[in-house]
Amino acid sequence: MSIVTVQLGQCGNQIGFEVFDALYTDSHCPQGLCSKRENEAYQASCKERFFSEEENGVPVARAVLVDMEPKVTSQTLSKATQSGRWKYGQHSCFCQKQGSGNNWAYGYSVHGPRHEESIMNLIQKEVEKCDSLSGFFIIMSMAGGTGSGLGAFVTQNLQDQYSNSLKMNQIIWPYGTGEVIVQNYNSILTLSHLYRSSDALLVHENDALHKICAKLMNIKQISFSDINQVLAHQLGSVFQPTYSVEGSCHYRRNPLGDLMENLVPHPEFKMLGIRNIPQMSENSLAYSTFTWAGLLKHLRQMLISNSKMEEGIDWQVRPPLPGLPTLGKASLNRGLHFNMSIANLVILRGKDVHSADLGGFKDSALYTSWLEPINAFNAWKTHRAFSKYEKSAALVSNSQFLLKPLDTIVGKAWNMFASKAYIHQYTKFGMEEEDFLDSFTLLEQVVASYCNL
Amino acid sequence: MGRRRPRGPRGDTVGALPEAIAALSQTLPAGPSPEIFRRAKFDRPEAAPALWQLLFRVLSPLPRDGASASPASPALEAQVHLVKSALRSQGYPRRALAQLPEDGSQGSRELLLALAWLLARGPLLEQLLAQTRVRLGDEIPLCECEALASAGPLPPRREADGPVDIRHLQWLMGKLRFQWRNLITSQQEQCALLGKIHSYTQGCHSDRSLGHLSVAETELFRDPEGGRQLLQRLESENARLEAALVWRRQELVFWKWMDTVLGACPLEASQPTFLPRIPTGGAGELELVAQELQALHEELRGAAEPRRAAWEARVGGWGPEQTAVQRASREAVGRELAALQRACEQGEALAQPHGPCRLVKTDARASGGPGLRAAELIGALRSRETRLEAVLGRLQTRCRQELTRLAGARPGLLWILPPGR
Amino acid sequence: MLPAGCSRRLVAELRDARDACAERQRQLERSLCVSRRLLRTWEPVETPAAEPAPGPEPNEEAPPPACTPSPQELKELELLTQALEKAVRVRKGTSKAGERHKALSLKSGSAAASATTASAPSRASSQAGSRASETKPPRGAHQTTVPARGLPECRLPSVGDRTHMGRGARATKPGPGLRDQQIPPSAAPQAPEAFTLKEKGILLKLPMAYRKAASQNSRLWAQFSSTQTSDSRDAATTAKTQFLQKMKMTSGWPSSGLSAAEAEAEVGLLQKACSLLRRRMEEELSADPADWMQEYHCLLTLEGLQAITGRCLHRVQGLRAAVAGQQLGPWPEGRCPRASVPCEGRTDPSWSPQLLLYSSTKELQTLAALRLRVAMLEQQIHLEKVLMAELLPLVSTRDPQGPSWLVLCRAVHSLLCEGGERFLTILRDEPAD
Amino acid sequence: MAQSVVVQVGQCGNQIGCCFWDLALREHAAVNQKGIYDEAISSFFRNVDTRVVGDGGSISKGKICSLKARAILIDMEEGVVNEILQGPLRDVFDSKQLITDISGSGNNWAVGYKVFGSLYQEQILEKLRKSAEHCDCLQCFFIIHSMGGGTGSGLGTFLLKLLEDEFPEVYRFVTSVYPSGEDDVITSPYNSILAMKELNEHADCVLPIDNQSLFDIISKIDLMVNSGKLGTTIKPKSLVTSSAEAVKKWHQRPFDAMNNIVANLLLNLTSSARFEGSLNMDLNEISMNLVPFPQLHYLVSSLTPLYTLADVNIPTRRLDQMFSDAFSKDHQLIRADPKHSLYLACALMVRGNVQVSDLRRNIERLKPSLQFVSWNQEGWKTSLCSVPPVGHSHSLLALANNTCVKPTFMELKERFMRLYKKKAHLHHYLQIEGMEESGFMEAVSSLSGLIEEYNQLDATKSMPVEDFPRLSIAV
Repeated sequence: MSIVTVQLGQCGNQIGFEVFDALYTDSHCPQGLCSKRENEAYQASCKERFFSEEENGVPVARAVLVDMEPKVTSQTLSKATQSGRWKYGQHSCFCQKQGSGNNWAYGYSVHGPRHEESIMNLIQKEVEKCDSLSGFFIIMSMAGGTGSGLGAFVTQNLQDQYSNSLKMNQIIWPYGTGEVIVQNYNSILTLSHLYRSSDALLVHENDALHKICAKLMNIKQISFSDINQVLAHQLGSVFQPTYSVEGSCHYRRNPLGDLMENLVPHPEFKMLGIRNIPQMSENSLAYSTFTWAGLLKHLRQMLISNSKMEEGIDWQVRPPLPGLPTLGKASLNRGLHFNMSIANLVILRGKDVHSADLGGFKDSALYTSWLEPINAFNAWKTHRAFSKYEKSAALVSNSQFLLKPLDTIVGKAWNMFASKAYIHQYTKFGMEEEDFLDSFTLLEQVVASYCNL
Repeated sequence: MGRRRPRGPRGDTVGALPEAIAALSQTLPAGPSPEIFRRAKFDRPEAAPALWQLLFRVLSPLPRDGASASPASPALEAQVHLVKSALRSQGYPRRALAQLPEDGSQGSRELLLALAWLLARGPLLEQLLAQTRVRLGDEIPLCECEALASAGPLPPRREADGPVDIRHLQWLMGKLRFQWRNLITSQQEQCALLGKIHSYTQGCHSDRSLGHLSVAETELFRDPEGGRQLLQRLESENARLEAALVWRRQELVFWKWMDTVLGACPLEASQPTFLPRIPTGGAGELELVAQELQALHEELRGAAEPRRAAWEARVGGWGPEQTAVQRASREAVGRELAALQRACEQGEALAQPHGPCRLVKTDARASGGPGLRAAELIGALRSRETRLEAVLGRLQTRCRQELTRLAGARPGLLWILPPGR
Repeated sequence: MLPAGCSRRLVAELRDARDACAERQRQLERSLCVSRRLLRTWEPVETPAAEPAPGPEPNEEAPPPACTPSPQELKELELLTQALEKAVRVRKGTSKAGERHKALSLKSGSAAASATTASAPSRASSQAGSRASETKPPRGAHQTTVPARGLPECRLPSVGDRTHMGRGARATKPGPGLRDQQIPPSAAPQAPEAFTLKEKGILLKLPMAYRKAASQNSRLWAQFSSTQTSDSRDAATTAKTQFLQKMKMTSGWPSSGLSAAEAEAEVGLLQKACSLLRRRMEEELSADPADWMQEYHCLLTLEGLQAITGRCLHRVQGLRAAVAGQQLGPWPEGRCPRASVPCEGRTDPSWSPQLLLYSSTKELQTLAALRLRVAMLEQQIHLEKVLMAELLPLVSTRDPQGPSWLVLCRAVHSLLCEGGERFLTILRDEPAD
Repeated sequence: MAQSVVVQVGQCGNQIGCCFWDLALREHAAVNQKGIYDEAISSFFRNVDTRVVGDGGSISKGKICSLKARAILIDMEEGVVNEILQGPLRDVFDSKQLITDISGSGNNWAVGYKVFGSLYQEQILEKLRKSAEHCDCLQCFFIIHSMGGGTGSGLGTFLLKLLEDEFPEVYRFVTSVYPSGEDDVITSPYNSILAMKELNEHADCVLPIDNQSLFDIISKIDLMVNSGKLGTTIKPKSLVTSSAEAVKKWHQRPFDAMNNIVANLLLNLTSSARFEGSLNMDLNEISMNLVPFPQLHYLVSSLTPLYTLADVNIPTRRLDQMFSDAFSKDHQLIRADPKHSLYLACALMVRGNVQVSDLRRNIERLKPSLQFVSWNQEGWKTSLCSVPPVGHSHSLLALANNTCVKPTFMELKERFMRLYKKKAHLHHYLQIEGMEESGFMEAVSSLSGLIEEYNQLDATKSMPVEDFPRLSIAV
């Protein structure tokens, strides 16, 4: 089954490129530490999912590029062509002359309706290339205007037109301190709209990715391309092929569907985050060895102590004793905070994967009281190694990890809203204060729901 | 049909009974040897296990794709358990069966009686044959009689331990929704693949009306070993069908024989009458229907009474001419309603086709020829969909009203509904 | 927390629904697996050993199904191909004048003994599947060339036929005979060539043995359904009825009893009746009567419907009484399989499947999606009713001031009014200060 | 890509504009080596086939034939414009883009606004429409003018209203040169205040520039050059100089150097919209991010490295110094001290080989020393343009919406009030048709209102940052 990616705005297009490049590179990596036959099956599975084939044999990303200004898309297209390994479809790009100017309302209410038909036609063409469509990745930043506003609009249209297909938005969560000044407004408008039209929001925090580049990858001067590569790696570690449950020699057909069924069935809990282990620079990798027990122990602690990377894990955090009441919102600002999970999915790739013991993740103390681990935990495996790591683990988690950033964004936006700052920029394009209030209401509810697990 | 045996005088020949029993045993899936039947008449214990197993096969719903997956049969004890409860729910009258030991070691005569009861009650053999039919074509059932609600073979129940949080229900409901969507996606893919296979093999079928091969037929080439098995299954089904035809001719003699078996049984003492327990689910459903009917009744009364009153006021001094027209009207409506009444009582689906259909891809231009048209079915399904949506909508509205009413009990709160679709 | 009974019931209902879905999904996956395999490249020679059966595999390390032959296998294949070509060339030389039918058959090793496997000795010894060429009697005998029954005849030559088939044979020998024409094997030896159904599907021809069995099968079904209703069966029917009665008599069965299956069926009937009546009512109410005659017609219909509904309600009463009068017998407890028989069990006039003609994949997809949609709606309506029956009383009986009432309300609203998709928010209406 | 049209009004506007076009041409020549007419060039230039007569000669792709500036030159005297038309830039303009008169506005806002406004309205509109027709996506008008004189302030602000009515969707960015305290134009306070009202009402963004600040910067550079500091040389090929005799000219015409700084501001402001970068910033993002309330659209700008920018080669300092400098008092283009005032919002537009980690590091470093309004504690907007200015490795333009502009306005108001109390020179204005004394009152109250808005914000400075009570969820 295939996934069609819609890359929106500067951020979405830059990341989209890195994602396809990472997928291609990994699936064509000769030393997957498995048999040739298996490697080929892995490759075929990855290809069916993310690439279609052109006459001359060059894989074509199943993607639609959308931006409201031409610079980034043209750069992205040419970068892919120059790679010589894969490319974007000839007619898969839609761009305009003038961006959305960081204005969510402009993206959503002006660009959206104006270009609805062209964009949806492009998407439909891409969909028609698939034998079987599992769903969509919609890659977009939350802070800007095109990614966020137009992204929300497109997602809603996808929901209307492809109601049975799955929609996963790849949300780029802005730096806590400034990229765009109105990012908090744009964010709450985006999140609240996606909560209505998307099935899952896979959140990638710029701050966390940045730290990984600095601390784990040892990059001195970090560029957006570095950050996007880490993100692409994380995404690949989840969506590259894994064995399906029933027949271990078969690759999972519909990872998107399986993932969503396991992680986001409840309408109030749609926020997902990824954690990976190990992540390190090529140099350090040469001197490292890993055991499954070690990796999983770290990964588990990363989960419960809500740390985004292997370094600086707080080992003091423990699951609470059973029977204690949940702490509610008061606990939000305390330092030592246990990150309660709703549901988790662990993906293991590499040598001796069957010997990995996942018992640590099946501990009911990790999960909210209303779900048993049997309902809340899943694991996918393949012994095909991922990227350059002999063994690696990824965790997709629906947990309280985003509670604090979300609460902060809502709080900041609310402060701005109470001062009526910047509102005129939005009302100019047909939004009303009521729309803001609706968004606040919905997100306050989400915060409260995640708090009261 | 050179195999047809010469027809003897009906049922009276000496060899008729063995022949009938042999035909029966051959028709039944994994039917025991005729010898077992004979021993069962004398209630011989060694015949019991085979008959328990037979009844289990007959009574347990089969997975649709019966041939590919024949799961290991459960332990005999479990089979006994299931047979008993299944017979109970279907209203099997004899108490003696219920009292048979659970280990399945006894009661071959009672089991023979139970089998006969099942055979006498309805078209059991026909059902079994239809269920295990070898599917050569790519089929699509026309109706949703089995719907999604019918369970496959029942797994051992893992009942919920205790009270759950309502969020747990929301979780399960959400999972179900995703399952639905994944199902649709898979099905769309299946249709796309079928379409391809059909058009690639266009003109390959010996049967002109079919034109192309089905998946199973194409698979013959892809997997010769599987093809051989398919052929074997087909041939064994043919044998069973032939046996079933023989059974039809000879069954009378079997029933006479069964009379003697029944005669050999002691009369069951007059006992405290018992009725099978109706599953709670059923009772719940009954109440729901009752409510719906009641609501409908009210609505009808609300609609009819003012119309009647208005009518009475109008017809005051009408002449005979109008009266005649009135009578004609009454008769026409009466006829229509009688049909409706019948439909309500017998549940006959109104002109809705049932059963499996073999999919055939045809040129859109080529008209005529036997068979249903997809377009017509689509139309019917669409209207059905609309009706069901309306039903669901009504139920949801009712809930909304009820909750709004209840919300009034807590002032000082703002209820912010999700924005309308 | 919901009460235990309610929890158990609802969880069980939802689980049933999910199990049913999962079962369908499994069925679909199975058939998808077959279809997908058919549409992938067909290797020229079947290597059954390398094709693991779909389904659970105990060993995680087992190779995936999308397999390519190993170098060893490829080598063997090549040997075989050479042997084949040699045989073909020889035959070609001997059959210049008359049209000779040559066939290449795919078959399994177990039955290969009868074939001329000698031409590929290395293969027969090492591989389950083998390919052999056979020389057929020139004419007279049946055109098809099935060596042993059950073996599909395959007219799919693999050797270099892509070019020859496309340009040579096909172009020079058009006409009706083409389809039955055996493909002349190529004289240009190449490595064995894989092919796809798309390229060669049109050349497949069903083996005789299969065709025979299949037509016999449909004949038998036809016969079977025609005898079902014939008069000669009256005697048997009478005998059966008598047997049932006798059985009832000897067991002291109460005459008015209703079995669970019957009760359930009756409930089902009533449900259908109810929706039928409602539909009829809506039709009637939405019509706009043009004259007094139509008005009168409408009035009569509504009154008639009211009467029928009344009768249905009466049936409900009866059913209620039967249910209430139930007692527990000495029967084992446990969940019973649903008594309802899928419609294939119905006595249909025709047993063999009818044909359903579709013209495009799109149409087929629409049809299938609609079928599924209808099934889902039915399931959803069922769940909605069950949830209503269990949850609404809870909301109305619990104390609105209680701590969990609002939580319950929100969840119930989402489940019952929004299909579990969306949720409402309850704000405290307090002045911001 | 979207295009912009520059409207240069009055002597000052045209002089700055002239510098701008010179620099823009050279910047594109440096970046675009192949001579292909690309999207970046198209944002400010048309490519015209000169062999075609009339207006039909625009070429959208391919080789560069003849570049024409997307500009309209307006002056009510002929001197400056004529000079331009005889200078090296004569080819980028043609007569259809010019509007001139010979009489001048006599340093009278009312003459510019009322007299010439109504006289030239149709002609201006026609040329604006024409220039708009040459764009496939017109995004922004850049208006360059001075506040003190008559034509720039009067006709320049008249134009704003005209643009707003005619092209409501197109942004109006105004570069306004404010008179310094010892301005030689005696009526400059009147002109400025009257113009301010128009800026308040009809501009999307105003970049106030202060002659005095420019002069100070130049003087400092001058001092540095003359002091012969180690390693300090004039760069031979950098952007600021218009010709090889830069140094000589430098001393003869200090205004050129000052104008060059303003021209550089405009180049850097638009660079992220024109060139590639890992974090683009389109022009419409500027007002979106930096203007929280419609009237508070005055953005204080600072450029670094300023001294290297001014053709002086001093050893490159640490990258981080560039960020520190942008917040220092002596790098601002008006006399203001943002560091000690309240930030409403701040944009950092970086060019060259700078990565996001450099940005993050410096923001984290500088943040504690800056004060932001309570509801916008993280009011940073950033952009990264990978093309550096010609001759440099990197540069930074900081735009601050900061209450530090308030003193400039207050000073202006004081100077206005001093004159106005005496009713000095008032009759020059009132004799113009349509000009009434109420106009002065309205203008000054408009300015007072603006100052009051800044006052209110400043008042929150001392208050502790508190969160507003949020919506209260019941469950």
